[in-house]
Amino acid sequence: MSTLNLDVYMPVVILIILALLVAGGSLLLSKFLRPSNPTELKLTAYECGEAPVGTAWSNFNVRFYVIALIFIIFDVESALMFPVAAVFRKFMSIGMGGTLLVSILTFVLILVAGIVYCWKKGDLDWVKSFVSQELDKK
Amino acid sequence: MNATIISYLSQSKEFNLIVAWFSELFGFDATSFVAFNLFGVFALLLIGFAATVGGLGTFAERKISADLQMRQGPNRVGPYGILQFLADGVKLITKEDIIPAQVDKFTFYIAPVLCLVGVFSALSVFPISSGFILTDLNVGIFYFLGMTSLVGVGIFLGGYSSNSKWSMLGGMRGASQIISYEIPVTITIVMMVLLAGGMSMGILVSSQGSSVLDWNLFHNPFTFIGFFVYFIAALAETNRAPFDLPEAESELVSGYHTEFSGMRFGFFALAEYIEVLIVCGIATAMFLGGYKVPFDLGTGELLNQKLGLDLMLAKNIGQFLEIGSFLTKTFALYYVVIWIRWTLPRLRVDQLMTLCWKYLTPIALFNLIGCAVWIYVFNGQSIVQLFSLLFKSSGGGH
Amino acid sequence: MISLGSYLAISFALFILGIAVMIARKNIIAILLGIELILNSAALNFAAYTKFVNNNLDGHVMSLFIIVIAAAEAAVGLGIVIRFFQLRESIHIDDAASLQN
Amino acid sequence: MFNDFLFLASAALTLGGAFAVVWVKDLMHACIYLMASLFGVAGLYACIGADFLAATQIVVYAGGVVILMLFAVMLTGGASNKTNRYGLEKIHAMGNTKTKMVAGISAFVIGLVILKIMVSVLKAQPVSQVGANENSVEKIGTLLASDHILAFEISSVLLLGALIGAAIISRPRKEIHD
Repeated sequence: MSTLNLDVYMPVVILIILALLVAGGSLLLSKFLRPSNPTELKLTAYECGEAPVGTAWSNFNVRFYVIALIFIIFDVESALMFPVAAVFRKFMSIGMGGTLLVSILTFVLILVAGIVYCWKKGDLDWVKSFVSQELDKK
Repeated sequence: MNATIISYLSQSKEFNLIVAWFSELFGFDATSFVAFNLFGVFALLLIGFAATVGGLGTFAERKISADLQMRQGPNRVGPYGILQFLADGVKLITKEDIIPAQVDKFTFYIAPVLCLVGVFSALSVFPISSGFILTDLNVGIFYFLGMTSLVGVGIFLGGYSSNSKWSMLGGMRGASQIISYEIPVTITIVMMVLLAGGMSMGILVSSQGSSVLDWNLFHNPFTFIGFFVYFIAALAETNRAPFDLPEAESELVSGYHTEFSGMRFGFFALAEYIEVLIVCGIATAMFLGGYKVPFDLGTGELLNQKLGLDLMLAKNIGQFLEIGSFLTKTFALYYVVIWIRWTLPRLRVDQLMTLCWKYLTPIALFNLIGCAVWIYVFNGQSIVQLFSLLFKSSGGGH
Repeated sequence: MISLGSYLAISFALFILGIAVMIARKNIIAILLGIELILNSAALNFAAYTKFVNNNLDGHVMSLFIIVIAAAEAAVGLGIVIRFFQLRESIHIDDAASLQN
Repeated sequence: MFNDFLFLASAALTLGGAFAVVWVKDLMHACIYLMASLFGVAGLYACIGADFLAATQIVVYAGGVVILMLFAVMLTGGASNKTNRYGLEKIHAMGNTKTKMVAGISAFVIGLVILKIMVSVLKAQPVSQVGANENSVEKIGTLLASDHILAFEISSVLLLGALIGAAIISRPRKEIHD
């Protein structure tokens, strides 16, 4: 594999290593400079003076998950769209732009249908989902 | 070979001399070794530059907000208080690093570092000039998207790890806001890739001309809308006001970094300010002509022919002109970001989500479809070229 | 160093570790983590064979579709997990023993 | 030189992260180690010139799937997963002796298989040179737009089904609260 030149990935590796070095280095430097006298009160969670009750790791509303769900679907869609979009000009130069345009439009519109569905069902609006739950309860 | 800063430097004979010297010193081809060291040097330069800009960003933010609010702003440390950010850095380093008892240590340690890693590694495709881009990957803009999405993970973990109600709420808000606003950004970038016909920064920049009317911003109406979609969404992705819900000090004390103190908080802040710089730079590269300078001075041919300068010298001068042009546009956008922050009130959470899901995302999808149709119908010509053709034909008429 | 054998070995090890996660964990989300590892090992195989055996890039496209399917599977699977948790207040695999609640 | 370094680092990250996913007890940490492992896989893709696959791996997994996993962990009680009715801490990381035995036997068998394949394959000469320097994005795009166009469209249908199905499943309903 000597013919494979991976030097273009050097800056990525270097920058990641440098980020770790900067983080570790500055923390180490501040270790020598900063005071450290922790007290009982310092080590409690800040809740505006109240004593914290229980842990914060409780259940969250499922709306967050629906948002993340739509996000990942569109993320994957973009991962499929990028190479096709990159060759659109090339296909036009060889006279196949029409078919590629139709396929891209089909691909996008199918996913627009999913967004429209979630919109109609009220998954996209942040407050109304409460109301819809209440309506479901009745 | 992807264009890197090494492939630019290797045009000069000094580089080849250095390579030859090291080669005979080691006894094997030392190109990779020299490239590694040079990459390290320039990466250090870039990080230093970005960190300085981030520090000066805090100072500029205070000064500009002071101007907007008819205050003085910091004016004690150094001339016009310009050394304020150094004082802030010293303060952050010498501050006590409190790690509360209830935190999840592992995630508490790595959360700020994840933000730093994501932002710094995204710098490696930062197109400052045609020569001074660390590495111009084939998948440059896509790689940028992936690396900046690490910041969302870092913010979520920062909120989770500190096991405090404020932090947890801020972390969940921050993560959901970042991933929501990443969708318009991604779709707009797909549109620009469709327009430019490539994913590397070099192609994205070189797809537009040097004069203002040849920028992608004015290529067609969809790109004009797309610029604002991208700018708003990217602004929200960096958790800046008016989108700073995760650290809304009136609702959540300080959001996801409530429990972080000292340098760990400094990492979050530094990552945020550098990310603003990167976002402005990418917007410049995609829409505002990037590092293009008039008359293609960047290539250096013109200076070489007209003034008879040495080609390498002319190229270097062109590089500096390109850097100046790029940084000017970027800092103009940076000023706009700060200006927006101190002008607009903060959104509510439901307004935030409504803006993303019911306005920006449909507009971005519409832009994508419209831009594809435009490129197909008008064969990739910009609106300016179409008008010029129209006038030419009419002029030929009579 | 970078050879087909090493890639296949890494892919095998990844696959086995994914199986081990699925066996050892009693948490449904953790089992989904194991499934992700297994799918990654399969995609890695496709890419490695594209590099070392044949000349076209079909393997890359297959890996791309594997990544797509993995993402969709994670979305639906985690949705099921969350629904299950809403019903049973637990994400322990042994609670998912009955077909209807 | 640098190629070997990149390959070894990526392989170590991949396998170490995967092993940590097996080993650690906290689910949140397991998700983070999974992210590390997936980054290693991206590095392995980069080592064989599949730069677009590497970028896709980073975008889809580090940006998408891991966030989704973390959200799901939070939505199902967060760290209280460690202390729910069964409690993860009651389960040793590698399960009980039965699972240990299964894992050991399967590891042994697979080790033999790996050995066999290494011996047979290591001397096989590579045919193709899909370099990191040539543009694999255009090739993949051409393939997606010409040969695999049907799979390309059907994958969008798959994503639509996943979106609607998961949204229906995870939508809050009234019988939750009783």
